[in-house]
Amino acid sequence: MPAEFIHHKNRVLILAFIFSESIFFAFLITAFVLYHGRSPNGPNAHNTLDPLKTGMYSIILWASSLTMWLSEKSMMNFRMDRCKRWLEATMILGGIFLIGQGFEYHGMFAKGISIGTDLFATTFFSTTGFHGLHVFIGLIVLLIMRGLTSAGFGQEEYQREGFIAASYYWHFVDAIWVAVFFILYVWGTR
Amino acid sequence: MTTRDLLLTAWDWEPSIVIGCAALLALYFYFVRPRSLWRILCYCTGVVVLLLALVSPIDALSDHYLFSVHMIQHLLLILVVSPLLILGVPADFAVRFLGRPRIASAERVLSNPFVSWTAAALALGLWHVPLFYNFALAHEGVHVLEHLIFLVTATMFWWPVLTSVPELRLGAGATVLYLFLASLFNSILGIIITFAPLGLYPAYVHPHDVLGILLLIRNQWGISAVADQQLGGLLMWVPAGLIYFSIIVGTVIRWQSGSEIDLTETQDSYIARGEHAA
Amino acid sequence: MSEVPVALPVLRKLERFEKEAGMLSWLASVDHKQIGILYLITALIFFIAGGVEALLMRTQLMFPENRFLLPDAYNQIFTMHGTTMIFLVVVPGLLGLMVYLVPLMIGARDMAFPRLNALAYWLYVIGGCLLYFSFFAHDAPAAGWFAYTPLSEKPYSNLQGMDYWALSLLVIGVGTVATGLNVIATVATMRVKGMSLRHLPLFTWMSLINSFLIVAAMPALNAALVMLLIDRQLHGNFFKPAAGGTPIYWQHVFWNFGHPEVYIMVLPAFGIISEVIPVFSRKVIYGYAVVAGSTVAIALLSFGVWAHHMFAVGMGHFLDMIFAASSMLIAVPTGIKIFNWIATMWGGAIRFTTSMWFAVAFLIMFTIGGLSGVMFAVVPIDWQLTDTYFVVAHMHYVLFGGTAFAVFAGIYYWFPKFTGRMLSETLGKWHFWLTFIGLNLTFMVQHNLGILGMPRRVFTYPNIHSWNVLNFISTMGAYVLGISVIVFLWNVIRSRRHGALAGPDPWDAWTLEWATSSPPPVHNFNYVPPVRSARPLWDLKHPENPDWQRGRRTPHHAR
Amino acid sequence: MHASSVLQAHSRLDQPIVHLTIVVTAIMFAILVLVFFLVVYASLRYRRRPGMAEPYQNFGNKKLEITWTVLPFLLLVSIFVLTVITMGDSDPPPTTANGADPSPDLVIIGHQFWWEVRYPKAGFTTANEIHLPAGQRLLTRLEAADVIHDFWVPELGRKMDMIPGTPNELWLLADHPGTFLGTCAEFCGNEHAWMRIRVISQTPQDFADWEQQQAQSPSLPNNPAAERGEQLFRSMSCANCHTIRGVSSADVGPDLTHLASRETLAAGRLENNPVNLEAWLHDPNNFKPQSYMPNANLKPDDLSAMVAYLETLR
Repeated sequence: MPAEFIHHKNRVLILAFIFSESIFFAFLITAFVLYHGRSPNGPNAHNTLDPLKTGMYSIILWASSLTMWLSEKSMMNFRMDRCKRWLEATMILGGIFLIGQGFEYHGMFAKGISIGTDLFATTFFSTTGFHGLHVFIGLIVLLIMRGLTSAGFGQEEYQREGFIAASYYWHFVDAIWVAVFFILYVWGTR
Repeated sequence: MTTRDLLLTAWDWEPSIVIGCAALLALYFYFVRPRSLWRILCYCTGVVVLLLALVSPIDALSDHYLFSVHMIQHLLLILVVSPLLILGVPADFAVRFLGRPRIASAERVLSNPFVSWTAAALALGLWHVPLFYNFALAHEGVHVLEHLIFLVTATMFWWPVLTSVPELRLGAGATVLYLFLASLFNSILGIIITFAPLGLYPAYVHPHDVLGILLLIRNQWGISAVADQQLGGLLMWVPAGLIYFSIIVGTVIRWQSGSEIDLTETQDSYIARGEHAA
Repeated sequence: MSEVPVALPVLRKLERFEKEAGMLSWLASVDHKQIGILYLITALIFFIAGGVEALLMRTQLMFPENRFLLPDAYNQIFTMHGTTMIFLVVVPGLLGLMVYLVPLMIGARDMAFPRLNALAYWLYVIGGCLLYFSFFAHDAPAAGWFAYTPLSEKPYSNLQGMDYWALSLLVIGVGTVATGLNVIATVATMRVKGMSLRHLPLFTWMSLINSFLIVAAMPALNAALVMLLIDRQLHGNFFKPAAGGTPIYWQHVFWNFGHPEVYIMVLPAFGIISEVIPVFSRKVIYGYAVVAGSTVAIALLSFGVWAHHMFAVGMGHFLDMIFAASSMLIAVPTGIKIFNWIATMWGGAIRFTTSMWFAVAFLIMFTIGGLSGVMFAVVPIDWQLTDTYFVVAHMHYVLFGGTAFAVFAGIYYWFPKFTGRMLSETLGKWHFWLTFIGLNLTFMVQHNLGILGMPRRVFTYPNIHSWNVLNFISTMGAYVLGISVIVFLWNVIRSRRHGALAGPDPWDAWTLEWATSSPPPVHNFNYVPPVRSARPLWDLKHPENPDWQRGRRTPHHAR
Repeated sequence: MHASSVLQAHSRLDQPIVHLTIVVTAIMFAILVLVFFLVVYASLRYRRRPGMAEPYQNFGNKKLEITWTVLPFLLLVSIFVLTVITMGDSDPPPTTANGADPSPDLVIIGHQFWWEVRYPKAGFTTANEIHLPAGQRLLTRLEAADVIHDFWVPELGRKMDMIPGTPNELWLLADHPGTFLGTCAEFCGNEHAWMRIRVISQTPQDFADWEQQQAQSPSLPNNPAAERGEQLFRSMSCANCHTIRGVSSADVGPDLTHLASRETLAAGRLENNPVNLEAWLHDPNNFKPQSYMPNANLKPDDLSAMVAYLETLR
């Protein structure tokens, strides 16, 4: 175990957790891939998903990884004001993504597509729904971080470690979306 | 044609390959001047396997008939030839060769674990995308390029694990992680191919029967097109996985049985420091 | 010696709180020792529940065409028995030992995340209650512990039992992952000075590997459960053939969890055996590196063998062969361990305490289970014997003859550490022999039942003479096992108050948990001895021949 | 009833499995004896005796470790080779001489908790009882109507799951005439225990006769009681679930067209005779509790009329 791991129990925990969560998502995505093409008549990826529109929201989500990174950097340099601003930006971007997903769902519900409609709908709503749930949890974590920074959090090393762990989680949420987006929206609609 | 005829006649002594292999040997003995029998054995076996993979019936079968044999060919290049060649390079030569600053800095970049892992994974992943794979099958030049890329990226990949220079080798924990992730990637790719519907690689579904052995393969060997693709995926998934697996376990055992007392790698717990407890 | 800062007001306060609050302190505890004990006690309670279920089943099967239980009751009981034993007894019991012992063995004050530790325990309690609440909701789950779809889907399991089952396992699964993460973080970052990863006691090493297995395997279960719940509650289509879904996908996902789970249930047991056998043989573990490395081999391979549960599914010969090969392969590292344990006993000075009796019996019982496991890797044999009583016999030799024996060995070994008092050796010997005889009576004959064509999971069976005799013997064995558990409980309850005082190190052992008082103080250690090898206390007791000098005197340690 | 042992083979396809089982069991037993001997010997020989000092601390031996890694490995490799050979011998792929997939001779469909048996080439359906011409292998297609079942006749060969939506195929063969008992081997619900099947292997001549007889429609009821029974069958809910060719058509319960010609009732639950049939109809729950066969609450004279009718279905 390299020496730099010593103080990093938060980081070890969150990395192992991310590993665990990736496997969870892998099985949901596998279900989508396995059942792809088995809903020829009902709604399916071809006739339902809009990779362009969702692609825009995706870029917004991925951009939030950048702002999160900037926020983390600022904290490491003890620039707490910047840290807070970038954190807020991250939350706004994440929020926009969730709203985008909400619109997408709403559009599908309006067309009468819900999770039980067919295999595509089941796998689509499960995968993106669980991802959305993770984004939502991530937002709550960031909100807590934002509250803590206002209370002077971030001066001690172990506090910064906690912040780093939160940012790892956020990057993970974005990274999973890379897989989800390219498999469901790009490969699925090709 | 019977299996026997096939094994005896389907050798394609492509001059460029024979010359290339001979050059590999000549360069080795002229420049490297190995002294350890073990290293010579490794290196020569590596070259022989390389030659066999590229001129023997393996090549004929993989060019025209069987995806699974083509997979064997690639796995030989990636998992056998490259590691053996690296094992054949003695430390003193490596140190001399890397003595030049430019080469040393190139080595630092190429064998950076992130770079080498990514390169190997990309090479393996991209060449199995049907678009590229089928293109390579149809164009001989691209096919040669494919094999060269496999050799180069595999050498990059195995260098930090197997090099004879201890300072350039990854630590035990890093090696385990490095190989575990590689085998994971490998397995996922293999699983996808195994369970994918038939027709990822159409050239193997209806092969051009250039040697007149298609009936032999389909009926006597009993390998249908479906079985061929499954088998190819399985080969990538399991035997390849087992090679990574053996090296991982070997690494762990070797590291665990290291008896030297290395106080630099042990750490203070917070009890000794006493800071968190307060 | 590294000295613990003595004036630690927080710890003092904690200690006072524990004294004053009495029983209440257990409810709010974040101390790994209390949580470990809670795990063990809760697992014991569920063990009794699962045992009663087993006795009900065996009573129903005592005679052919018996009318003691109706089919739905029987099916609920065997489903609850399997689910209880796996998710509420074995895994949490082992987790209890892990969270109690791992911090002590690495010289730490507590787990890396004490509150997460408590959360995980309480999730387990909630999950367990949720599962058992299904009885009161009129309908316990009845689709077997692996709940194959579509039997576990709405039209075929119409009432809420399956929903309780899925929800409770989801809750327990989340808790188990949390503990797995916690153990990883603890071992990675909380080791005392000198305790490098190469010096970990083997129980801790195997707990670490086990935690990686947990972290990687449980999400597969969680994913499967989530998909099942979506199908059942939200009219999803994952496993519905009518909508194009594939019921086999459930099996793939479930066994992706289920087979590593088998090793999750057995690796810590290996760890216990690797502690108990050396101490009572008075010898260092034979081939430490190989025992540790083969654990990694098992962990890695365990993710490549899942479909050997599915040879009867008709996956095609290629896939069958591949999984046969990997399943056979996993026998190699397991066999290596058995040989190393025997080699550890070889040339030793063996003390036959109850703990050692269980450990030695483990070697043989587990070998029986392991070898019948290899038979299931031989595909054609599996085609005949899978889903028969032969499987039931096999897995009970692994889980009862293997894991439970190891846990009993561990409890007789560490009970003095947990409570400060020794378990009675006399009652212990009774307990051991009753368990040993009961186990073999119950399950040995089930091998024969399987060979004679009796399928598993039948609530009754036709009147066939050989089946009648063997089933009767098996039921008698189960009653013997029931009595053995009563003896064990009596031993625990009695010794807790009246057992002989243990002192800090009753077995003259070598790992760090014996370097502190029994039971350990809230802060675990007043002094942590220097750690320079895997047996710090041996080094302390044998300054003339410490382990850490081994490499220096004989350059090639192999002799 | 007798037990159907896994170690008995009455089929050329099962013979290799039996041999393999015996060989592998012998090997495993030998290893068990070795381990047992080593453990017991070590326990007896190396007990601590009073006054003993700490024994010599042996940390391991590389050569021994390699030995007990490589030897089991080689043993397993040979077992693996035997496995692969036996797989091919006992479960040949369903192909014809020219490599094409042939159409099945026999379709077995698992239902909760009975078996539908179709002979597509002869064009009739029966239930819970399979007839085979001895020495001739039939390509059998396995399907499921509701949940996963598993077709297993231990003396004839491998078991194979019956999966809704994913049919499986296997060769069914009995070397000589005889009756072979089987069962559903995958837990399928309440009455899983009583989902039993029997395979009746006959000489080719007997089989041909049986096939011809099964392909015919049953003769019309020939006495007043039976006629009344048929009326009852039509008017009560029986016809909603059961097929009797020419009378009703449904596949919730077993096809009853030639019920009286079968050996058992209710998927192997009872021997087929008028007394048992009456008892079964009187209270199905008494024999297969919680199966889907309802109690029709027949009055005594209706019951005997129904039995009289069903007994004419030969």
